[in-house]
Amino acid sequence: MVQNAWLIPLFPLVAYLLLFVLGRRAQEGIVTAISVLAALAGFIVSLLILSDVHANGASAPYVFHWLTVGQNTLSMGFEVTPLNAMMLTVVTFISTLVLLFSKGYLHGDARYSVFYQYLNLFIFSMLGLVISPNLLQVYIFWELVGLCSFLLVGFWYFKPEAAAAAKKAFIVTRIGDVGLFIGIVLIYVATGTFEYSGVFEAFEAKKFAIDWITPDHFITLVAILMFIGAMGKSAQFPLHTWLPDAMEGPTPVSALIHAATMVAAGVYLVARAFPIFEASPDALTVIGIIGGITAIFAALIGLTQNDIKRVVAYSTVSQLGYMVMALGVSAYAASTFHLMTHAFFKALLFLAAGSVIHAIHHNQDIRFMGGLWKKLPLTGWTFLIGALALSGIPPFAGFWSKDEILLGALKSGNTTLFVLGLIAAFCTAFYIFRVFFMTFTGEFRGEKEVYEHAHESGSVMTIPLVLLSIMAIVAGLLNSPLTDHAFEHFIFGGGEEIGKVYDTEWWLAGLATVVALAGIGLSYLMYKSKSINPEALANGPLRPFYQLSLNKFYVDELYHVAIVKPVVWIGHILNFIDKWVVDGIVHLFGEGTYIGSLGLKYSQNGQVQTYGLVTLIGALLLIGAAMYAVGGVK
Amino acid sequence: MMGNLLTLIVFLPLLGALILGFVPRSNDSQPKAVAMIATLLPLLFAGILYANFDSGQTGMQFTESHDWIHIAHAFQDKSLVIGYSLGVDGLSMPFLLLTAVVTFLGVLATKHMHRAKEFYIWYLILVTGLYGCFLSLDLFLFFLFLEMTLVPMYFLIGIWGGDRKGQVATKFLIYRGLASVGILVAFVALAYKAAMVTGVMTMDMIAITDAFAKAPADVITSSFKQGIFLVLFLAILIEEAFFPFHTWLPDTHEQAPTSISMVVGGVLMKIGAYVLFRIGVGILPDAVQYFATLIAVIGVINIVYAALVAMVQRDWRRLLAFSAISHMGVVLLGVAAMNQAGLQGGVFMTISSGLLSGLLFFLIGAIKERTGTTIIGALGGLSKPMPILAGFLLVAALGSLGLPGMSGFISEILAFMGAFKAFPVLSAVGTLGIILAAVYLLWAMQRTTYGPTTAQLEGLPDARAVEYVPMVVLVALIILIGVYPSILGDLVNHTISSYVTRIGG
Amino acid sequence: MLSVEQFLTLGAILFCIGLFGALTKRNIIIVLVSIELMLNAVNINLLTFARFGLMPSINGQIFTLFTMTIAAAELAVGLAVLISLYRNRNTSDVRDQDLMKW
Amino acid sequence: MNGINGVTQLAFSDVWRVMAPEILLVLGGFLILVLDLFMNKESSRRLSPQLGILFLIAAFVMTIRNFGLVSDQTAGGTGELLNLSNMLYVLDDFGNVFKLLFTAGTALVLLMSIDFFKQNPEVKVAEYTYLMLFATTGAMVMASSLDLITLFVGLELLSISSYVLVAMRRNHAKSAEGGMKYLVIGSIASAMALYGMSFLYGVTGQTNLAYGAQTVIQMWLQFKPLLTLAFLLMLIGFGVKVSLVPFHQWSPDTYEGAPNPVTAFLAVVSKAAGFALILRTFLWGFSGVFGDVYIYLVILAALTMVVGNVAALSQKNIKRLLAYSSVAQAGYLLLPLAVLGKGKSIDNIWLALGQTSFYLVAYLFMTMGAFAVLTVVTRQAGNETLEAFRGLWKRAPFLAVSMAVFVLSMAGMPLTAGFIGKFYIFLGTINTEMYWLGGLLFATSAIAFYYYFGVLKAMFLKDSAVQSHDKIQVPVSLTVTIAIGLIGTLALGIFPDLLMKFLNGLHWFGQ
Repeated sequence: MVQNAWLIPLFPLVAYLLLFVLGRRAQEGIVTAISVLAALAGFIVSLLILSDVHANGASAPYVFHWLTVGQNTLSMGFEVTPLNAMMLTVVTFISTLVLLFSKGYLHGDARYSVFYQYLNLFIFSMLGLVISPNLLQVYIFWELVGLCSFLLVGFWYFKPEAAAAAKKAFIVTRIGDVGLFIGIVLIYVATGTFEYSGVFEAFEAKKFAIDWITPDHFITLVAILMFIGAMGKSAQFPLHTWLPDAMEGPTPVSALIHAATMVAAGVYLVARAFPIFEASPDALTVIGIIGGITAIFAALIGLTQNDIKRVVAYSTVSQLGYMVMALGVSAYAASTFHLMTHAFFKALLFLAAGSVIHAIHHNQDIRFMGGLWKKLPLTGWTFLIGALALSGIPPFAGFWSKDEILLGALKSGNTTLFVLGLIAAFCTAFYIFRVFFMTFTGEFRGEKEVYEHAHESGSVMTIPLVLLSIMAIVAGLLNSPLTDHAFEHFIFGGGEEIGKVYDTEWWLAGLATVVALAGIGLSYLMYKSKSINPEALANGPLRPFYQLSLNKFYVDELYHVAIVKPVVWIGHILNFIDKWVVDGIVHLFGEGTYIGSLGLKYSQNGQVQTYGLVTLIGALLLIGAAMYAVGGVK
Repeated sequence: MMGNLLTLIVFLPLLGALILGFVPRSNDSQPKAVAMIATLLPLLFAGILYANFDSGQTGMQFTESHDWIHIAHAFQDKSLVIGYSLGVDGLSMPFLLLTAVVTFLGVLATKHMHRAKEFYIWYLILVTGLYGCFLSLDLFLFFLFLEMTLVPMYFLIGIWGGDRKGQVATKFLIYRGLASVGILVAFVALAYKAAMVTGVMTMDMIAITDAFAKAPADVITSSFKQGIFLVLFLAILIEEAFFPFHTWLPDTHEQAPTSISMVVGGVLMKIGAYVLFRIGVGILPDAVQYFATLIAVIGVINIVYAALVAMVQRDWRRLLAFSAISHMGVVLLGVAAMNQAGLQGGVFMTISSGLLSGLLFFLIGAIKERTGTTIIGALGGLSKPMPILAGFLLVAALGSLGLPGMSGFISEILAFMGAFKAFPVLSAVGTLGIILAAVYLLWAMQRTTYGPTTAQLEGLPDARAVEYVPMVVLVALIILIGVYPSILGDLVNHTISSYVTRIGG
Repeated sequence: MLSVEQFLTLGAILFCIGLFGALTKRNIIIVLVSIELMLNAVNINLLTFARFGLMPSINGQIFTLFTMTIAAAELAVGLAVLISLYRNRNTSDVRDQDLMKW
Repeated sequence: MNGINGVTQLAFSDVWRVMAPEILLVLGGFLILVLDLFMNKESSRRLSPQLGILFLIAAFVMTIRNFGLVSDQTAGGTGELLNLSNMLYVLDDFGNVFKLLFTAGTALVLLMSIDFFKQNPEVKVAEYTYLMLFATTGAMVMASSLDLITLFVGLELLSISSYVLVAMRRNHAKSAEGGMKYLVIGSIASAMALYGMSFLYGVTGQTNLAYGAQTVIQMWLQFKPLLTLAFLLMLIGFGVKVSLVPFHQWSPDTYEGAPNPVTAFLAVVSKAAGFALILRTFLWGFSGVFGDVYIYLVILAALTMVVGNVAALSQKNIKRLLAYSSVAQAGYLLLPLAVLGKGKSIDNIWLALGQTSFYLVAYLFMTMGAFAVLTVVTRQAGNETLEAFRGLWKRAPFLAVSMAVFVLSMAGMPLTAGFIGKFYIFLGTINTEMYWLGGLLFATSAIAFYYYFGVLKAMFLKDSAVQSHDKIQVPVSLTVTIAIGLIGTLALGIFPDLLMKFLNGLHWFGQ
């Protein structure tokens, strides 16, 4: 079965090409059918592969020659490992549902078919990235993923904010990509190959064809460079700014980006290339710290946002922080596990949010929502499940994975990270339920008639919600003590452990749960029972913190002043130099020659005796020089 | 039948020009037809050559050579024999194909204009010059064709150019005239030194290359090589429009008509790079290595400087000119590395930049034709009235900023794979260009096609049927190279490795 | 007995005077005469060398004869040109002859 | 024939063998003179030019025959140079080549003149014609005599005749003024050259260059200053004739004042004669010590190339423009001789002679053609500025294209004779490793693009200023001249071997 893995990315690609050929006027039904079927086929195949891998373990990569460079050859191909088998399944599963959901959400849009083209391309790129057997191919699909996010975020191109967000997404991630670019190029220079296997061996042996740096420093350098790439894609601080803005895109896209495709790529890369990072403790420390900071930082911002999607978006950033932190403390299994569970409940949350937004005519501000539980019960339930999973309340998926991460942080001795994680968990629980309460409970605060017309949308949108919420409930059990950590054993492919694994500490689980419940409780008091007045707090003692959080710690502004403006100014200055100095000198020469020419012209004054005089002077100079030269001046 | 295919390729356009000379001036459609045939046939022949080309071998193929001029006593009592000799090898084949494609599409891209007959006459003469440059195996012949491009360009800009045409045409003329001085000095000096080794005076590239390859150090001193290389390199900097000798390029692109911009950016500009590979790397490899750091530094300066300047341009055509300069900077970086990957990347980048410039200038020309402007600020929301053109513009921009799956990426990564081996730090600085490219290209592209559509841009016509040809062909090639680079790599691989083995790199 | 140097000096002086006259005099006739003077200075040189030179030979004197003839011819043409100038411009001043400049 | 000095008996056959072309021209000249006395005005006007051309052609043929003589002599004969009264006057291929140039050039000039006579009835055709013939004879003498005396006589014969020719148009102020200027500067120059010659004679004790050369070598160390002075004075004197900077200022005015055909004559024949003289004198008289004096030639050549081209940049009067361009050309023409100072072997000399001759031939074709076109265009427009050429492409495509070819050839663009000529000269500079000089040669040409393309711009880019869009009537004589120029320029540009092969086979100095 494994040798047919290439089919999985092929399906969406074929779908994409089909839609492309059909053109933008194609029937909505046909478009959806093609796409969903392709994704579904992919899902089925990946399930088969999953079982195959479960049975027979990983397989050697299948490669074919791509380009010859002198003696070396660059190759493309695919491979299947437990990790990417898992990823394939998750991605295809979520993609299928998102594609289905979009039918309802995008219904009637002029560029409906184009949207599906982009989505298919997006899925194809992500799958291609996942099954790549070498870093070059990873980078190629890595960039394609970025492209698709650019296209989809900027899907409503006529909205300036959308265009800006798309550009921002592409450029910020590209800054990270360049890090990755340098990283893999250096790896090639040092090891002469892009293949994972070859690279890992070289890093094992620490023998590099590079002389300007010691092996250990080289490993750290490369690891950090590659991690910068991951930071860009997985929106780690300080490259996180693009992700919330990416909310400008249609909600299904957000679901896809946040759950399965875009942001998962970063974490996946670090996980896939873990041996490289493992070889450098310093790099791991950096990763851990970055992850921790991101987790808490995003959580703090999430507390005060009013756009329902933005809150969820910041929760994504924070959860990604968790995963990265986990990798930083080499809790490999925990991280990948969280990657999976998070995919489910985050997709769920987004689609639920999308359903809400869809129901009340694309208003996203929770301050103008409320009491929607009566109108959208199903959405309400599913959102609640997602929220509980996110906050890490047992037995929901989030609980198990998050617990593992905290455990890893604690056991690895990074108490600070552990504490950060706990605080973040508290905030998470708080803000997600803040959203829940403000959206579904209390009185509706928008226009009346909107509320009247609000209703649960069709089955295409509800079915995905249901399926996802089921996953959000059960997925966690895969790696619970109850199932004897089946997931771990699977990920390790029966081989020796990657990273570190610890036995579950029940007291820790309890603590985490308590913290989460505390968060929920607080938000209940503030937004349901109103026994604490948020405004009072916001404008009272906590005002500075409130402002800080509300304005996302002014990171965007900082970047604008510190980076964007200066660069543009340099550009202007250089342009000025180019025009007036570089080209100026050229023109100076030209003008100079011409003026000289005029001089010669007007020295021609028509007086024959002047001519004679000039001739004489020339003659005398020549003769004088000559006489001086031959020393004949007797 | 292969016998004199190259001659046909070179001189068919000239023949076309001659025929046009007898077409009545009033007529307007005939000239275009003639020009199309006169550029299409060479394209076909080039295709035939490509089909029969044996990429497995290093040497020249399809060669034809006849003695042309005998100059007595040129070297001691020997006479210099200048040959009319043409040939193709792995290095020149890509350039040949590039020329064939771009020049043909250039004709297609030419809109109805006044004095059409003269336009095509000059255009065809220019095309002959271009083909000659890439196909001639004799340095004299090469120089002759190089000079031959000057006159037509002067008229093409001077008659059909923009508001500053006269000034810019002269600028172009003098700039490149001076560049060719350096080239000629270097060429003849090389020929004489080679003659001292072999005792036979010739300007045949191959002979000179071999002579230098096996020359004892006391006959051809390294200081001589370095001196000559510096002269040549200076000329290349001008030919190739590298900082600080680049100012003719933005002006030219700004003023020249669309099809000429395509040819300049697509082919004419690449002659310098070809010389750098063929003569610089081919004949004076150790000199190149000696100055590697200098070359790399200049390359990086160009990458970053041009990118930063491009960022603040108001006119699409100037922006594209600077982005081309920035891309060619990568070529210098790759060459400086003097290893397989670097050089191959250099060639890739040259070709890819040629194709992309061709495409971009065509698109901008098409937009100008409709909107009447190329000022980025004056455009906006074109996706609505002309989705097809906007889509192609998007593709072109992405290709140009090095998106994988298109020719730009593979060129960049190959060049950097080479460069990082030799100059880690410089290359790291050079990667800034990758980010900046994204910044200015996306900005310009979005500013043009995204956002709300202004009133006067509403309802403009989208791409015409004939316009699909250039766009589709170029995009197809760009993506083909990007997805399956071997199609280009296998051609150049052997020639390049023969160079690399010579320097033991 | 005069020495070679003295003859040569005389020649040189005459030559310079002639040159000076040719470049400064306003009247074309004088200019022509000055030019004659230069040529005759040369004649003195030639004769000196023919008589007192390192290897005296008759060639110098022959040369002188040719020079004189040519000088005469030159002067004749000069006057002819002068006449046609005068016809056209009614002046024989060199400084007025600047119809053609830059 | 023995004895260094004194008069020697000459068999007429010797004279005939050695100087047939010269004799022919002199006879022709006198014949026309005499006929003019007896014929009525009209027929004389009609006949004289034809006769002149006829005699020139005859001389041309005679010269071609002389090539045969030389090769017989070198191959079968005594092997020594064919000469009169030991080396006073020699017959070698160097002279022959130049004689071909002179006769052909003058013939073309007379061809152009036929139209000029029609336009200016006041010109005395017969005078004009035989003066041309005598001038050409003078040029020939300069090309092939080895004695200072004869060289000087030849020089003056040429100069004096040309003074008259310039001032030919009696009631034409500019013409007379040009003549006067040429005469004054020219005479001063002759005086200087003569002064120099006197010193050369003084040191060597003889006027013959062939024998003088040895003495120069012997005396060099002892009388270095004096000989250098002699060299320089002669260089200056000749330099004025070929208008090297800074001795060039007379030429723009004279060129402007002279009638077009005469200007062409000055630009081509007179200049070529000057170079013949320079080569003769310095390659024979100073061949032994050339290594010590060539640097002054280099300086003058560089100066001439730069100033000539730069001065032309701002020139709007087409005739003056061509004058400056011909100044620049003089600079190029001096290079082959100049670089000889660093030449290692005798082969360099042959190379240099080949270069000079080739370039002169190319120069002949393009200049003649250019002046022929110029004549037509300026007359139709009524002024001599660039404006006259505006929109010529529309009015007279043939003229425009031919002019374009000539101008491009002067600018040294490929596929024209001018390009090959420049490249040929360029080879010499690199061969002697004077790279900067070679660079300067082409760099100045690049600057020259500015004004040469200015002409093209006027013809092709601008629209006509002259309202009369009627076809220009081109007289037959001029059409022929233009055609010859066109064919020559292109033929030599595309198949240079036509001339190269011929030059290659020559026995320049009878060796």
